Amino acid sequence: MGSNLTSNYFEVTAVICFSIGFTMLFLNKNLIKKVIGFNFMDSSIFLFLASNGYITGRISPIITNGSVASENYINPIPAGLVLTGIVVSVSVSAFLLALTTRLYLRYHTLDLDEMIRLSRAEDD
Amino acid sequence: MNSNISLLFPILFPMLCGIAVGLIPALKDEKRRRVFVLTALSISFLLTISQILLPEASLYVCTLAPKAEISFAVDAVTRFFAGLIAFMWLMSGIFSFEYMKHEKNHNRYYCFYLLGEGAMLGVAFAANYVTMYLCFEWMTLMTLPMVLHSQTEDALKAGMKYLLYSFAGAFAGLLGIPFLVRFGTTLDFIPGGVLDMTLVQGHETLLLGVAFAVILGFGAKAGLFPLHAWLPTAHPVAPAPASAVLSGVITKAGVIAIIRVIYYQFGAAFLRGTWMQTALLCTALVTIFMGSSMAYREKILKKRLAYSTVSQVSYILFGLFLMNTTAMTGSLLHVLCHSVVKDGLFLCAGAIIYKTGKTDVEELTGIGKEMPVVLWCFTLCALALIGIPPMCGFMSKWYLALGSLSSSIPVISWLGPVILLISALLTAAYLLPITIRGFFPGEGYNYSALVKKEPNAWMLLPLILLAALAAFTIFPQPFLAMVENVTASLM
Amino acid sequence: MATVQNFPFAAIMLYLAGGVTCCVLKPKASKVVCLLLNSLVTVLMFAVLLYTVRTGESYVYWMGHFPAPWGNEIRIGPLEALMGTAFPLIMTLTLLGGMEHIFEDVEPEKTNLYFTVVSLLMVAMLALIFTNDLFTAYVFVEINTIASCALVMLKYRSGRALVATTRYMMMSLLGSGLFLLGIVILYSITGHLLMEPMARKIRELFSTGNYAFPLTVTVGLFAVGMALKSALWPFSAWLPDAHSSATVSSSGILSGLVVKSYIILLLKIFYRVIGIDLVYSSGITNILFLFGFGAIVFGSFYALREKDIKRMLAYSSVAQIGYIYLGIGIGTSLGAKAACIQILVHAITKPLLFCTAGAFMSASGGSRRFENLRGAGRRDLLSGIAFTIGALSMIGIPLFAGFITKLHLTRSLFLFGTWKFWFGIAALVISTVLNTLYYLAAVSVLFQKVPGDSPPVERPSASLFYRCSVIIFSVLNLLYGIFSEPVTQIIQSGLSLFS
Amino acid sequence: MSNQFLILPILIPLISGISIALLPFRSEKSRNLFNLTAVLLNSFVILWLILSRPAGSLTLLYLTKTLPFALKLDGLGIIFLGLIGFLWPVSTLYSFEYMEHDKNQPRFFSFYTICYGVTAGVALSANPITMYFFYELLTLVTVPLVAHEGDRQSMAAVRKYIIYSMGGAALSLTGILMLLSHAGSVEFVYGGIGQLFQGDSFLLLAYLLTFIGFGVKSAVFPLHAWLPAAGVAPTPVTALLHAVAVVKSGVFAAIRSTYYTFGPDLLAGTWAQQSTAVAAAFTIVFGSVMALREQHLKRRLAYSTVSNLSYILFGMSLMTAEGLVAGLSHMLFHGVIKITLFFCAGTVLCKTGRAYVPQTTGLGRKMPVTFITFLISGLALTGTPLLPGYISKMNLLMSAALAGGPFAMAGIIALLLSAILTAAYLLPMGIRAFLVTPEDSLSFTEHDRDPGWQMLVPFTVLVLTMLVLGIHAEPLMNALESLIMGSV
Repeated sequence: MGSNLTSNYFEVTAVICFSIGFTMLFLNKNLIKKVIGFNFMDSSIFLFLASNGYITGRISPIITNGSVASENYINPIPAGLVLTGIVVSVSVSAFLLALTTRLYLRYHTLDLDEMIRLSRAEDD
Repeated sequence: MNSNISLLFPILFPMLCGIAVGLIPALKDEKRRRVFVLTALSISFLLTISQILLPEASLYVCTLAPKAEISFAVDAVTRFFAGLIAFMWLMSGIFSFEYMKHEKNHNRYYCFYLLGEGAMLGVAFAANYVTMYLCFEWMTLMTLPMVLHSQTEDALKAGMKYLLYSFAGAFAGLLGIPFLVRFGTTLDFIPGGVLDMTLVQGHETLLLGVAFAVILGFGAKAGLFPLHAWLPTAHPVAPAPASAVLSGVITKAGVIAIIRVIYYQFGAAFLRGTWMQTALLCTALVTIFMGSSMAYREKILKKRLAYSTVSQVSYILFGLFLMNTTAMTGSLLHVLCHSVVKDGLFLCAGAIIYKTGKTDVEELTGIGKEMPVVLWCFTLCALALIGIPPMCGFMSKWYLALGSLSSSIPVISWLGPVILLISALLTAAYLLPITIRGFFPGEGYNYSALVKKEPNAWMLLPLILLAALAAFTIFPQPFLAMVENVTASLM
Repeated sequence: MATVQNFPFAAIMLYLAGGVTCCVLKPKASKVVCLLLNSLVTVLMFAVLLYTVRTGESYVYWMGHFPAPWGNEIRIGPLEALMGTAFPLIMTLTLLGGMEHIFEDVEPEKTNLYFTVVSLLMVAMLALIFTNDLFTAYVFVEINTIASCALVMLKYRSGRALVATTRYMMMSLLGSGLFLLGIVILYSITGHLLMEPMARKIRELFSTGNYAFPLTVTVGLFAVGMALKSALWPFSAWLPDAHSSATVSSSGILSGLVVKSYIILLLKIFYRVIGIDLVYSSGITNILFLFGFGAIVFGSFYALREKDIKRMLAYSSVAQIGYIYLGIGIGTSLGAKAACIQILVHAITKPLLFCTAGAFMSASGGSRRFENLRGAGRRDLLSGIAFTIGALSMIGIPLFAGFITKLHLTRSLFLFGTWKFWFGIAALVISTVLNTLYYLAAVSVLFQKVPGDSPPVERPSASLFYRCSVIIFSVLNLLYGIFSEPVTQIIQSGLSLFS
Repeated sequence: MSNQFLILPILIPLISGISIALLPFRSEKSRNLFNLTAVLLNSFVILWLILSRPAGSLTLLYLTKTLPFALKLDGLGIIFLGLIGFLWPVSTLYSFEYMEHDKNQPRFFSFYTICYGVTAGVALSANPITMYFFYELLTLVTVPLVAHEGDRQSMAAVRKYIIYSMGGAALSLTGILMLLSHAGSVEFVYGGIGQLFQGDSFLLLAYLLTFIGFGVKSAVFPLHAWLPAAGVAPTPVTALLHAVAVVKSGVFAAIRSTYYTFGPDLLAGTWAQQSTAVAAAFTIVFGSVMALREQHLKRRLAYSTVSNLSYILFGMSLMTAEGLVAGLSHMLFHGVIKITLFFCAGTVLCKTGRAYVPQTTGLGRKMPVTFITFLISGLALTGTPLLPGYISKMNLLMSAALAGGPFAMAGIIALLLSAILTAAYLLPMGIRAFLVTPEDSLSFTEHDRDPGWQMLVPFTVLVLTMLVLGIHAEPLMNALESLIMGSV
């Protein structure tokens, strides 16, 4: 168990960051902190994904001096996936922030529980 | 066994007259009603006597359901009991004309009185278990209004107690039918029993238990120990002629049922010598002793007589449970003696209450001076009940003691006569003081305020007749012959 | 390659085009475009259904010309085709049912955006049903989340809808985060993203026995992720607010379809990626069974205490989702079949109940509380009868759709002796009793004779759209209750071809 | 005679029930007339069907490939149909006068008549699933009848009624499906569906679940609480539904599942039979004891129904043909007797507003016909000879004695105990009513008198049937015998 931890340290850091982001998103009351937590969680996964593609001793997959043999390049697919992942998380964060501003304009608070109480009172 | 329709007449005739008395407005008038009831009672008496004297006859009426036929027949037991029933009904009927003047709604009383007689005769004439059970239940329902007659709160309570106890007894009796259907061949009454021994093989204890329950159930009507509590409360509450009939005759319905169950259904051979017989004998003895001791302590005259009924009927049951001829003769004789005597005693009590309104035994000092004839009849009947030689009680107790001694049951054979003797002494203790205080009031009694309160002829006639009959054993031959043909057919 | 085979891909593309055109058109025109589009896709997918049932096997469709390990592909079998037809059909009917409410609730000039969001939602759901690639599944899961949150949010000037949307968004982001983590771990182990090659790799690993722990973790991640998104009981705090504060048709769509698309994806992952036997041995199904049981008990219990008709229906959705997971959790193919039947039955019944609830609200002054809805059933007789049919089907009276689920679920429960048998029986008894209590209470309130208004006070929502949608829904309910045999056959063959 | 007509006894009441609610009748009288003619027509159709006895089963539709929805008229169905066919018109006539000044009558009478069709459906169903369908529909149709008053008390009663019935229904469905997963053919056939091997504990558990499910409606001990609570409903409802139709359909379903699905030879001697026998025997005594303690008249009769239903269940649990015949005879007789008792209680309640037993002392003088009927039916229920109760009780005792075994003995003792208790809680009241104690006579008002003809006719009809059944029950018993034996 010990040896795995030290050898693939990329994955370990990624999972730790993921859990931090997850708890921030889950437990925080403040909406902005929740959005930050979400972004932190997503970027940690992309770190995990990108580090998967890295093969030591090889160069980035940009053809420089015309050699197309795949042995001397690292695996480009995870990088491609990370791109789509980033697009998705950006659009979601944009949507969340728009919601937060609309709610702030209406309830003048960023605390989710406060908002719930106010909206319930307003409704009955 | 020719089946003739006339068998139904003694049962249906009194019922129809009862309904007529109850419903026809014309009979509201005192005089016309008295004539109608008298004729009804005497005709039913004659009809019953006519049916009894005919040779063996049976009549199938209808089937309620598979295995549940209604049929009547005349056999030795019917001959013995039916006549007694009709005669007793006639006697207290005659007495009641005068007595009812102090009571209200006479028509309702006479209606249920006659209906009760019909049902009672039904029990005597029944030819199978189901018919007997049917008449047994309807007899309870018909006699209930007589107990409820005065409509006071405690009459109501006593009536309900009477109803529930006799229904409990009847339902215990109902328990016999399914087991007899399973283990026996038929539900009809066949002397010697109907049990099919091959079927009974492994189930003796179960069947004995059932028989015990059934006998205790029917014993309820006869005031046998566990279910006797209703008798001392219900009988005194009814008007005197009704309680005379209740005590004297209706308890005998229980006796008929027990005879039928022991000798005509389960069979004496099957029951003799078993643990169940000893158990039954013990209950009978307990009831005898307990009845007399309670009667001795009781202050109200009619309650005292009711307790004495409890103990006297157990004399009869004790004889039946012994299951040998001499004991059987003794118990049947005691049936006759007890009916006659207890009727007489209750009618005397009725006459005393009717004339003087005194119900308590202490109040009866010097009654003999005011009503000498009534108290003389009371004394004669009392002597018969105690068992002084010339009177009928002596002979039946004599046969009972002989039967018990000759039976080979270990303890009971000698314990039985001892208890009979003690109970006879107790009977003397609770009956004779009334006569003594009645005739010899002692010095405190002022003879100047003495006024003759003799009841009129209608009341005196049955009293005198019954008192005379109480000595029937002086010429025992006809009665012994009657008892003889019953015991011959059974043993 | 019959022409029918590329209808599914065409359907997704059509919806995309429809979504784009709707946001430029005026509301009236976008309504027409959206309805036409939906009915067209229903017809196309029905053709695909007939094709797959006739051939009896599921085919793979390459998008772009690259073969398996590189190119992206979708896979369509009888079960996917059945779901593919059912989803647009129910979408059309729900839109028809709630049309007035859409034009009332959403801002006047923004209603065309509503139809854009609806089309995007359909794109995401169809993609989830057909996709054969895990990462594409993730992308469309995210699109699905955004579109469904938009659906909830589009309630004009209602603060409550906004708050509900945020809570809904937060919770489902948690779910998709876990889902993505699961995909990434699987990718790092197997090196593939397409389901078939990944499944082959996993079977080798499973036979050799190494990577056992990471595999169970990924199964757990997928299950919890999807449970979060499909509001299984412990994670269902957001559903009542979201489904009750949205407009009538969107709450119908949300509880009827959106929640089900995630469950179908989960089933596909269990069957196709990880292999159903590994899933059963990993024990995750027992946990799902317990969560399902909890959902049924607590969902029905809360619904019983609810005073507001839409929240009551939302809580009853929580309970019905519990039924689906109970089916999956039983751990036999019979159980999975019962789960799929429940997906369809609930999809038919719940939108009907929401649309009729909307009609009652408009018939009694827009209030949602039961005491103001008294006698609404009398005022609007058609929706009253439709609501009663929906309620009877939910209770599970024979001849109605609900009974078919109960029938198959009870049959699949007969693993005598295991604790699941007793829990299952208890769940059935409790849910029947509680369902009857709160649905009959609702029906009796709706049909109560209110002394005040003998003639129908409010003009009942007499629009043609609403009437025919409610009638078609009720007839569909009764038909499914009586002739459920062919559909069960399709589900059975679909499940066998699933892996 | 083709068996298409089997659907009629279900359709006629259904259509007429709905039309009663919807058609605008000129007056109450014309609606009552329509209702009575519809019910009578349906009874004649039933009579005609019983006489012509169509063979074979009519399959309406296929729920799933192996589960048809079918109707069939066999021996047991005839008995139950005969009972409801005879009693429904009588009670509809009775309810016209009872519901005279009630506000929402159309709703009451429409559901009342629909219920007739659904109960006929229970009797006619040919396989467990169809019977289950009508059984559950019966609960739903009776809910508005029980909740007719609409006050808080009847709402609580309805809630309890729903909880018990629906819970029971779910259990019985599980039992039936467990059975069907094992058995091949689905049709009811006397002696049980074939190829079920003895003592398989899975099937015994299935039987127990169905028994509990149907036990709810037949008010076995732990599941009986809803019946007395449903006493708050108007008397025609409690009389017909909770003394005859609903509870009898529970018992009918239990008999169907014991004798016609699982089969007595599978169950005889197993722990399943023993548990049913114990439950039935205990309820017999429990019901009578509770009835004796209860002072409210209708609740007392409800508890007595609880105990009498277990008479039938006890007969059934003997697993012998005689036991079944005895149970069914009690089902018929109890139906007739109990409905009369409820009618008398209802008349007293509706005419004089007295609901408690102590208040009725001396009332017999003012309402002689009602209280004579009450006394006669009380005697019949206690089992006095010459009245029907005696015959079924005697048969039950005989079949129990023949079956033998410790549980049968316990049953016999329970039956006798309960007979005494029945006497204790019915007869004193009947007799006290005729004895006017002084202080009671002044508490009567002028309108304490006998009801109108619409109530008296049912009384006389029912008393006459009782007397006829009591005196001459032999043809009926033989008919029961032949019907059960599967000659049909």
